Amino acid sequence: MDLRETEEQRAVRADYAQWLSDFLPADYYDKYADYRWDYELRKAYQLASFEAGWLQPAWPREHGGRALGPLEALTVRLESAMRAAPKLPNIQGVGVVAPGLRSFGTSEQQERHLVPVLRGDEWWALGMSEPGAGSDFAGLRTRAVRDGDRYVVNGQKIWTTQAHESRFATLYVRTDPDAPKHRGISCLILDMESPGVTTRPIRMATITDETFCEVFLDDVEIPVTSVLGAENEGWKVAMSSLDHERDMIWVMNWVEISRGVREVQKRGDSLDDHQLVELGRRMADAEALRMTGYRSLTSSLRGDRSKEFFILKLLGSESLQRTWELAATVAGADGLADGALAFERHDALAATLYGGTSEVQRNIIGERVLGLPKG
Amino acid sequence: MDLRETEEQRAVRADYAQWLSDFLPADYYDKYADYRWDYELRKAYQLASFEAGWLQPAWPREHGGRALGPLEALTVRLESAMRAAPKLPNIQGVGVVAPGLRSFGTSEQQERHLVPVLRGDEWWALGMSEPGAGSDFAGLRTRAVRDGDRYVVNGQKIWTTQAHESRFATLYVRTDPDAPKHRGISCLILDMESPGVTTRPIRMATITDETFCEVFLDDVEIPVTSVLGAENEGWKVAMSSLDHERDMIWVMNWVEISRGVREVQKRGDSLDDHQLVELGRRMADAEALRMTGYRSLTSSLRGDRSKEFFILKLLGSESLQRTWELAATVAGADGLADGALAFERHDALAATLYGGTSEVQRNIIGERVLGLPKG
Amino acid sequence: MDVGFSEGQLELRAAVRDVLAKECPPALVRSCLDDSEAWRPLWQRAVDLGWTGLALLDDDNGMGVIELIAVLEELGAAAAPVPLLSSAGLAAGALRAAGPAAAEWQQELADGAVGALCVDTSPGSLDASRADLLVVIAGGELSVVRPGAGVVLAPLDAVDPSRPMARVTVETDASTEVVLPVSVPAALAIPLTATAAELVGLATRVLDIAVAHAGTREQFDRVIGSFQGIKHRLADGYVAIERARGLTYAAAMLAADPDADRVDAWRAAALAKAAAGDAATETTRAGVQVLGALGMTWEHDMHLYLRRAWQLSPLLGDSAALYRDAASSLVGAR
Amino acid sequence: MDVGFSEGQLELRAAVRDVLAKECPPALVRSCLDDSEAWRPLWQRAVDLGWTGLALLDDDNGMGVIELIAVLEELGAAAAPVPLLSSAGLAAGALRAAGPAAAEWQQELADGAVGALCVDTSPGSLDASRADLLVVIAGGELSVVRPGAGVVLAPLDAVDPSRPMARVTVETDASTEVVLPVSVPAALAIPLTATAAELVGLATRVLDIAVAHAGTREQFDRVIGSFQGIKHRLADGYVAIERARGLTYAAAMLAADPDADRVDAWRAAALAKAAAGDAATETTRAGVQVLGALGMTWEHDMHLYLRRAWQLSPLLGDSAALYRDAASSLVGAR
Repeated sequence: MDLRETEEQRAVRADYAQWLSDFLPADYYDKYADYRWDYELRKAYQLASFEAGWLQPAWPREHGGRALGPLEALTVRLESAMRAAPKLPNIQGVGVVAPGLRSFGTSEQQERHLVPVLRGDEWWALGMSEPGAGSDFAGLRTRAVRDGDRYVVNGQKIWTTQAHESRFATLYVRTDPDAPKHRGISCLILDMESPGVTTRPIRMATITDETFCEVFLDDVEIPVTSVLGAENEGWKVAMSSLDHERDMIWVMNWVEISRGVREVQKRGDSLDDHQLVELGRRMADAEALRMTGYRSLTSSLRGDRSKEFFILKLLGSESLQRTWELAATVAGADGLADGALAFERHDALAATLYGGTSEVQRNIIGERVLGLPKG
Repeated sequence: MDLRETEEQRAVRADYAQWLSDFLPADYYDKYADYRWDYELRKAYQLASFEAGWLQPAWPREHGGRALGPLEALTVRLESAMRAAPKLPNIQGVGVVAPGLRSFGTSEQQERHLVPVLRGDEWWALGMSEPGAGSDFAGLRTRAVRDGDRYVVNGQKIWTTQAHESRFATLYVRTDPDAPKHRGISCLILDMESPGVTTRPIRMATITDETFCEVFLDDVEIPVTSVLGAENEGWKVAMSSLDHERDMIWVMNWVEISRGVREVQKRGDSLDDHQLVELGRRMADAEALRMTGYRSLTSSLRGDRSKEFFILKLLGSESLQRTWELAATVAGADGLADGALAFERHDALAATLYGGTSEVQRNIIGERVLGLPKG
Repeated sequence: MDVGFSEGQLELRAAVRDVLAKECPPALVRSCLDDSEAWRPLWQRAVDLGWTGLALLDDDNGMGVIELIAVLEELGAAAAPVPLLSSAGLAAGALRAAGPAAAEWQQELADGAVGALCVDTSPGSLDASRADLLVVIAGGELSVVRPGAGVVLAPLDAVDPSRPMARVTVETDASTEVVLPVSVPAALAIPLTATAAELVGLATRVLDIAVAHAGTREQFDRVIGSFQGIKHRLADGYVAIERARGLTYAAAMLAADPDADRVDAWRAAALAKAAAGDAATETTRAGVQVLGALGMTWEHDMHLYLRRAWQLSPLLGDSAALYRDAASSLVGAR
Repeated sequence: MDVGFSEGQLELRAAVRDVLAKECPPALVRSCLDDSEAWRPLWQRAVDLGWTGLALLDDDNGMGVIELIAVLEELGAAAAPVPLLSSAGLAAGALRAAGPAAAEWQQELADGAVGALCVDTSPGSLDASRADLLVVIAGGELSVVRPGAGVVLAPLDAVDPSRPMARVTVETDASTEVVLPVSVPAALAIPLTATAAELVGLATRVLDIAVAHAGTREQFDRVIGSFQGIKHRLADGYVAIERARGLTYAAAMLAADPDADRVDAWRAAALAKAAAGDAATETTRAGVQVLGALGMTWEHDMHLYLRRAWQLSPLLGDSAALYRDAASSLVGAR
């Protein structure tokens, strides 16, 4: 057990840091609050990352990586997070869709889709939630009826992030209505330009770069070659997708917690003991999250099923919420003039919802880790 | 809405305070930690209270009261609590059994039992919990089979406070095994000296004045005249009993919270901001509990069903636990030498269990107050 | 002793509730987020209906502190975008502590002028940008100042523009009408209590919304409110609200009692505001959680309450600060 | 970088676990509550098995900080009533910060002497009444003192007499063997981390007990662990434990890294101990709640863990104080 980096790890991290520093505008950190919303910069960052092999460092060169080991790759991800690298504009494309394509996609699907999504040329949405199926994903009702070499799809998705800006979506549909709920689901690659697809953005309560949409599907035709994974095996694709999402989320949470902690630290002298205690708690959360991420990866590398993985989402999202509550509290009246802070605090409320609510996470921990029976 | 006392209320409270002060030994408050365990004093207090009409102030003279109004009676209870009057040695006798006898008892039962329990001459236990039926009271299995003018009872009770010192118990038994769970229960008055009753005290982890017992019932014969309430209407008696218990508990909780708050206050200067915040929270709890008690009573007096009543147990017991945690924390190493403090802290852990666990209380609030469906 | 509203108070409260149900729908609040004048018609109604008369805080004539909190609970529940809290609760509440010498400004507020309160130890003055008169507490003195030259406002309305706050700086050339000695704790008792009442009303409505959603929304073939994860959190929300409500009533009764110790009254008010801030913060947070993504949308009303809760929670001290101050006043250490 | 135990560490840990399973049943712990000598046979075993060799804190030879915390997790899980934490974790951990000059006392501890640590800023010394040597940190200096004349112990064992604490006063006539300069944060890093490891082990066992009960006890015709009220609380307990465990490992790795900044190492240790105190306090509280009245009895083991958790939580600073100190060291304000 040793946190010290190997020479190689140190070198990789230094390489990345240098590359990032060369890439970023000189005033990036001074004007972070503005650059946060600079889509052109964020797009350019994704493309440059892809080309330099920093986008998915463990993957081969042609897929935006440099074939690093998993620990080295995580180190780069955390370094990127710690340095507040620009947020990928369509983050689920790189973090969720691309790994899904690599795991479940046919060679044709990979050939067609992987590079565009990784470069950011084509955005993707995740078509999971429905009006009646949120936490209860297996309760989805969107129907796909096979008709020769295509499916005809009818139904509705909701809370589909960035659907209106996406070229494709992983669309989860019911292909076998007679099978047990989670056995009759398939994942289809939906071309968002197909006839019958209507997308309506939902206005959010605050500014956001991850607009939710409703997606209506009326007799949408999707070729059977667009099944991702096998027919009726969408549950497996979805579970893998959620795992990738959570693996992405905890690092995002860690960045945001660390940033919130720094916001609080800035007020240094004015913090009273009570606020310092809370600050200490959040510092502990951030470090615990990072360590749990490493421990989870270590377990996986050793071939153990990682129990640690299951707490990352809950610990990260709950802490994120508390961190920005604390930041708002210590800002006091100043905070009421600070739109960026208000956004962070509000945005953090969603963290305990997306990627599986905290209630679902507690069920998962109680059942899968502790072995308690379902309710 | 007016917290000011009427002349009568002030006079009653002053009368009681004077009486209490005359009754107590001169060094009572200096040596409270010792007197806390002085059973002779506590017994004498109960008897004197009965005779002076302060035991159940709203009841008539012959039942240990002085026919005060409900608000005046509550004022006396709180004054007694605030002045840390000696704890009744068999508190459920006065607080739970006696009201039950008055509500459900036949005139013969009242004649026989009321005065002895109020004077403290005969102690009572509440025979509710069973090894398989704790929170799930309606799941009780102790069987009573009618045989002429008596029942023959077999089964077991557990966590029966002070059973080994009690002369009687309210014993809940199943008299109709075919009825829905809560419809086949009766409440019997059990003479603990009956053949077939075996009582085994359970050693508790710390010193306690409310020892739990197991009670084994082997072919115990109980005359049918000992049914309290009607046959198969024990559920109603039990619910009323629980209400009385909770009504007694919140005042006890309030005393203990207030006492814990004073313990913390004593450390005055050494408290840091964080501890002061926690102290403020507990001060707020104590006052909120008192106000909620008054509000609950006010609703009842106005003929409304009191929704406030349902939160008293949860608010009181959870706060009590936190109060003694705080007291232990601020005491630091000193606390590790303080057996009395350790006892209070440990004893407070039971507060969220007896009289209905916090989980049960949250269900009650969710279902009965907020109208959410059962799980 | 009577810990319940009188018939008259209940009638007043019901009347206010009826008016707000008709004339202050969430759509009005929403429109006030980007229209800084949209509050005026409702305010005019409040004046016409005599609600501003509460600024007299006349406990003997049915328009006192108890009536004020009964009415403010309803305004909080509606997230009403009008300055009744700031006029009758904050400004008039502070003025009352200055005694009869301040009566003329209370009368002005009762007649419909908009008042705001600025306290030097707590930046952020509610409705200052809408105010006709500012009650300023600084250095242990209370002064009445007119907005205009010498009064500089810096907006603090990024969270809740529907009822904006501002940081107020009063310069030497400001138009000051009177300076009176005042006990600061005494001057803050009613303002804290009034703020608590709005927050309690707000939290109550938020819980109602969350409970209604939890009682109908189904997942896993069950109404989600039947899951203890949701049910228990809402139950805890209810406890938090009733805890705060009891403290608010206690504080109001002490504030209305001329014989009560002023520090006791302030301490009760501080605990009430702290508890109400906790209740509002926690129920809005729980509300978003129960509503799920719906609670993050513009169309759903939840964000209106969330903004208001976040705006009011730091007012006159956040919960932790108030708990701390109340405790240290009792400990007598600082 | 490798955030996992090595094969050798896992074997050591498993060996310790096996010994404790056989030779340190809860009955032994219970007997130590009223027999102040009952710990000795197990301690002799620990010496014979070489566990006390951990006091050398020799990271290069397989008996270092990482091995120490691996072993202490197991001792915590068994609530073992022996002074390994105080000898190898607290006393030796502090001695190591004094450098090679302190090696001879580390060797004495490695050979089986019982050590205890007394810190002036944190009254309460674990196992002081059993100690052969006392490591005293006061006024920025570390001294080694022998119990006896001039060393006065006041017992602090009302909570957990099975492994007692005492308040130690060292008078001028005490037998002091050496006085060395020491950096206080550096001297406390291993003691804090070691205490955290015992607490994490303890909390883990408590959660196991609670989960086992919740998975078999039925009420309302269901296993109670299927109710979210119970399930979610136990899940939160698991999160609290793993949060603390990760921090403890991080702190251990920093403590073992000779190039790490000493203040960073101390801060990591403080956060680990704070988190571990939280985890132990909360899981024992949850454990009693899940067990119900059974958890309040003498016969059930829960009180053994509860006592230990309450005893260790204030050691070297309670959780709030440690969070506060860690934060303020980073803020640099105080």
